[in-house]
Amino acid sequence: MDWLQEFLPLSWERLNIWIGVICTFAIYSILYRENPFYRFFEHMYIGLAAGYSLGPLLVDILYRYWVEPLTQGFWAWSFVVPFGLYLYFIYSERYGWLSRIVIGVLIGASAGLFFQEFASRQLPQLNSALAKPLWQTSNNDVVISDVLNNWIFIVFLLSVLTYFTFSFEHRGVVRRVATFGRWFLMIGLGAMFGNTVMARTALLIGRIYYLLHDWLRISIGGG
Amino acid sequence: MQTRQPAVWDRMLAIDRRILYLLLFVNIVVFLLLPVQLKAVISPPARKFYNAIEKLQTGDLVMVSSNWSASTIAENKPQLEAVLHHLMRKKVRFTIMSVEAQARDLSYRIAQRIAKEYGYEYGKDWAHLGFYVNLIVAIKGMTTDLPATVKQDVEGTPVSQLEVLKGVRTLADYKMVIDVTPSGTMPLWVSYRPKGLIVLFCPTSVMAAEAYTFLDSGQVEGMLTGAKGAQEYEQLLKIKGQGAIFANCIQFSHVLIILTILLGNIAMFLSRHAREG
Amino acid sequence: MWRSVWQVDTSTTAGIIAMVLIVLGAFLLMLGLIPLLQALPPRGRRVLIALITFFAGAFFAAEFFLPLTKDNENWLTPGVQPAQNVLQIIGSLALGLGTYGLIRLHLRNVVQRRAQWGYSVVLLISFLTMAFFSIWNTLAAKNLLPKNSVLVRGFEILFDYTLVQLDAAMFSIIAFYIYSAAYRAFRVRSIEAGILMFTAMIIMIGIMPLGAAISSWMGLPSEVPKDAHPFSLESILYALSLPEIANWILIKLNAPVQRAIEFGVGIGGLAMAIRLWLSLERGIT
Amino acid sequence: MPYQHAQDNWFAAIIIAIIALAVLINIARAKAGAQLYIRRIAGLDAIDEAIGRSTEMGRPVTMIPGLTAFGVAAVQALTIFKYITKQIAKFATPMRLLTADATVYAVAQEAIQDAYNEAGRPDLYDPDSVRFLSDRQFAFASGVAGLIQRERVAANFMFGEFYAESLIFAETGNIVGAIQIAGTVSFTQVPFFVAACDYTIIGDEFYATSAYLSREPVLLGSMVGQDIAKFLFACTVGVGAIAATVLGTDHPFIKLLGQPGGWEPFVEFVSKTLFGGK
Repeated sequence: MDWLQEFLPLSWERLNIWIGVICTFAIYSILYRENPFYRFFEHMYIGLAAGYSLGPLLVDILYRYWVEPLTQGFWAWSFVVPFGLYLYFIYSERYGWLSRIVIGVLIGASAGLFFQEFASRQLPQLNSALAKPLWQTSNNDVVISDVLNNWIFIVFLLSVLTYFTFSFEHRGVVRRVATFGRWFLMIGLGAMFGNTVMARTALLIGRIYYLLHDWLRISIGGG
Repeated sequence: MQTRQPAVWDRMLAIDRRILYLLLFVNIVVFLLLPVQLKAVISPPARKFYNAIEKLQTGDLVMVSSNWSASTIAENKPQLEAVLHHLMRKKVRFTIMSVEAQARDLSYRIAQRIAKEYGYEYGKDWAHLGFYVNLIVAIKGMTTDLPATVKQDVEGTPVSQLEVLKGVRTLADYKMVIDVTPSGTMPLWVSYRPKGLIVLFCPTSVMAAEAYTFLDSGQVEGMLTGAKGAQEYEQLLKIKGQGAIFANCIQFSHVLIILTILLGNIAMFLSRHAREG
Repeated sequence: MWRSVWQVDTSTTAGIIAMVLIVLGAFLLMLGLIPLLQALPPRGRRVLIALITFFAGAFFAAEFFLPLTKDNENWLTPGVQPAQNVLQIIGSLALGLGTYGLIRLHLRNVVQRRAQWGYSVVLLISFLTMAFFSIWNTLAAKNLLPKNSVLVRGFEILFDYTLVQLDAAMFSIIAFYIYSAAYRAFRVRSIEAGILMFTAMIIMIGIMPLGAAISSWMGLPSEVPKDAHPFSLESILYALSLPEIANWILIKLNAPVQRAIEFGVGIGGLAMAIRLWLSLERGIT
Repeated sequence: MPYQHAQDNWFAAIIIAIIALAVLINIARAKAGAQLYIRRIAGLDAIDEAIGRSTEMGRPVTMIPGLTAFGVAAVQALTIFKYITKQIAKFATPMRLLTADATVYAVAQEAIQDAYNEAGRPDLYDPDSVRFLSDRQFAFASGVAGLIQRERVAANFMFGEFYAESLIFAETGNIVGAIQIAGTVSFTQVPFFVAACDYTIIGDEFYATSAYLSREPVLLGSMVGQDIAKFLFACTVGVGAIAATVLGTDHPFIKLLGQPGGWEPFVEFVSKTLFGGK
C-alpha cells in the first residue's frame, strides 16, 4: 500500500517522473512501428520545441541586440530589422528576389568568416603534424616506439590524402596507395564506431535505470 | 515456389530487428538487477587520480565542476559519487559548480545525500556555488576575484556568509579542480586555471580518447573513464556503488552485440555455403 | 540631443521622440526602397546581390588578414561584435520565418481538414502554450515581468518534465539503432567491411574491463614501470594487451585518418568559401 | 589554440594565399576551356537510380541537411539538393526537404523553387515540400523519423553536417527500405552512415559532389586547385618529418613549424638563417 502511494503520481515530483516515463514509452513505441501514440507525442514535441525557442529569440536576441541599443540611442540599428524582414518575401512570386539580398549578406559573411575558421581549426592540426622524426639521430631523442608511431602517422596521413584526390585518374602506384588509404580510413571509422557504441549504450542504460529506479522504485546498487 | 523451410541461418540473417531491440532491452534490465560483477583491472589514469586525492591534506579546498545531466547519468553519476566519497573520507572541504540548471540540481542533490553520511555541514565544509553559463568567463573571473564572480551560493546565501569560502580570494586558493563532464570543458580548465591548480578529469567514455595528450603532458593529473573508471575507483575506495553495475551492464551489452555480430557472420557463411554446395 | 554622430541622447523626451521617428523612418525607407529595387533589370539585380555578398565577406576577411596595431586588434576589429549581432538578428528573423512556415502548414492542415489534422491541433496547442510560458519565463528571468508560482510550475511541467524527457528518450533510442545497424553491416563481405568490423570489435572489448580481464588471464601485464626498455619483454607484452591496443588504435591510428579528412574538408570548404565570396559559384543563388 | 587573426600564425596568410591562388588560377584555366578530369565517385552515380526507383514506386524522396547551421557546408548541401530536385522535377516525383536551421530553410525555399523553374516545371513547386521542423536536435530527429515512416519514402538523401541524430535518420530510412545516400563532413558520423546507408560520401568528397554532378568548368577547376593544395599539405608534412629527423625536434626551424607564432619569430628566423645575424 505504501509502495503504491509512493508510486502513483500524487506529488509534483512523482508527476514529473510519470510524465517522463510516458514520454519515454511514446518515443520507444516507434521501435515497434510508427503509431498514433508516437505521432501524438512527435507533434507535441515539435510544437513544444518551436514554442520554447520563441522566448530566447524575442528576449535574448531581438530585445538584447536590437531594442536595447535603440533605447540607448544607437540609431543606426533601426535599419537592421526592416532589412532582415526582406527575408519574408520568399513566399512572394514578384518580390521573392528581395530575400536574396539578405541571403547574399549571410552567404558573404559565412564565406568571409571561413578564413578564420580554417586558420583556427585546420592549421594547428597541420602544425602539430610537422615535428615527427622518422629516425633516431644524434640531434633528437625520440624513443623507438615514437619512431614507429610517427611512420604510421605519416603513411596513414599521406595515403588517406591520396585517396581524397579527384582531379586525375587513380592508376598504378597511386591506385594502390589510394586503396590502402581507403583501408586505413576504415580502421579510423571502425574505431569511431566501437567507441561510440559504449556511449550510446550508456545513454540507454541511463534511461532504463530511470524506469526501474525512479519510476518503479527498485533499488539498484548504492542509491 | 518455396519447396522447403528456409534454413536456420537464412532466418537468422533476415531476423526481425525488433527481436534485437528486445534482446538489448532485456539484457540491460537483467544486468541492472542481477548482482553479477566482474572485477575491474585498475588502469593507470585511475590510479593516478586516486593518488592525487590521497595526497590532499585535511581542510584543503577542492572545486568540483559538475556539468552532466540526465542523458549521461550512467557514466557521470557514479563518477561524481565516488569522487565525493573520497573527498569526504579525506576530510577535504569542497565547493561544486555547474554550467546549467539541471546539472546544478543533480549535483546538489547527490552531494546533499552523501554529505549526510559523513556528517558534512553545508556552508562550513562544503557549498554549491550554482551555475555559470559561460565557463571561460567564470574561470577567468574566479581567477581574479572569486567572491565577486560567485556573489552567492545556490540557495542565495551571500559568499561572505559561507564559512567554507572564508579567506578565499581567488581560484589560486584552491588545491585542485575535478571536472565531471560529458562535454569538452576540461581544456578550458587547463588553459585558464591559475598556475599550480591540479586538474582531475572525469569524462564520458567517448571524450576520454582526446584527453590522453593532456594526461601524457601532465596537464591533467588523473582520469576516470566513464562508468568503467567509476567502477575502478569504487574498487580502490572499497565501496559499493553504481559504477560497477553500470560498467558491467555496458560490458554485457557489448558482449551481446559482439556475439550477435559473430553469429550473423557465421550464418552468412553457412548460408553461402549451403547455396554453393 | 546628440551624444555623438552615432548616438541620440534618449534621456530627454525630445531624444525619445527622435528615436521613435528614426525607427519609423527606417521602416518606411526600407519599404520605399522596394519599388526602386524592383525597377532593376535582372542583370542589375544579380550584380547588386554579388556586390552585397562581396562586401559582407570582405569585412570579415579583411578583419582577419589586415595587420594588427595594438592589443591584437586592427581598425576593423571593433566592428566584429556589432556585425555578429546583425547576423544574429537576421538569424532570429529567419527562425521567426521558419516557425511561421511550420505554423502556417499546420494551420492549413486544420482549416482544410486534411488527413490526420488532429495531430496538427496537438502541435498548435503545445506550440501556443509553450510559447506563452517561454516568453513569460525569459522576460521574468530578465526581471521585465514578475515571477509567480503559476509561471514557475507551468514552465517546469512543459520544459523540465516533458521537453527534456523527450530529448533524453530520443537520444537514448540511438542505442537500439546502433545495435541493429551493427548486426546488419558488420559482415565480412569484403576486405573493407572486414577491417571496419574487426577494428570496431577490438575497441568494444578493449575499452571495457573485460578487455583488461582477458589480457590478464592471458598473462599480459596491466602496467609497466616507467623506465622499462621499450623492447623489453614486459613492454612488448604490455603493448599487446587489449586495452593498450584499443587505446593505440583510438589515438595513434585514428588521428592521422581524422587529420587527413580534416585537411580535405578544410581545403574543400575554403575553396567553396572563395567561390561564394566572389560569386563564382552558380549553385543556389 | 584558436587564431583570431592571420597575424597570429605566419602559416595562415601564406597557406591561404597559396590555396586561393591555386584555386583561382585553375578556375580561370577551366573557364578558358582547358579539359579537366574528375575521378569516379561511386555513391553519386546511384542518385539517378534512387530517383528512378522512387518514381516507379510513386513514393516521395526526402532530403535532409542534418543540423547544418547556415554556412559554407550548408550552401554546398543545398547545391546538391538543388541538383537532385532538378532531376526529380523531370519525373514529377514528390519530394520533402526537412531542415533544422531556419536560415537554411529560407535559402532552401529559394533554391528548390529555382530548381523547379530551371527544370521547366514551376507548376510542380509546392512551398510545403520544404519544411522547417525544429531547431532542437532530437525534436527534429523525431519529426524526421515519423515522416520517413509515415510517407514510406523510397529514397533518402542526407548531405551536410550531422551529429548524434544521424543514425536515427539512417536506420529509419533503412526500415522503410529506402535507397539511402549520405555525405557528410562530420567525421564522427561517417561510420554510422557507412553501416546504415547504401552509399556514403566521405569528408572531402562532399565538396567534390557538385563538381561531379554538374561538371561545370568553375567547379572542376576549383577541384584541381584543391588537389594542388592537398599536395602542398602532404609536402609540408613530409618536409617537416625529414627536417625533424635530421635537425632534431629542438631545432629552431622545427619550433617555427610546430609552434608557429606571429610574423616576428618568422622574420627573425629568416634573417638569422639568411644573414647569420644574431
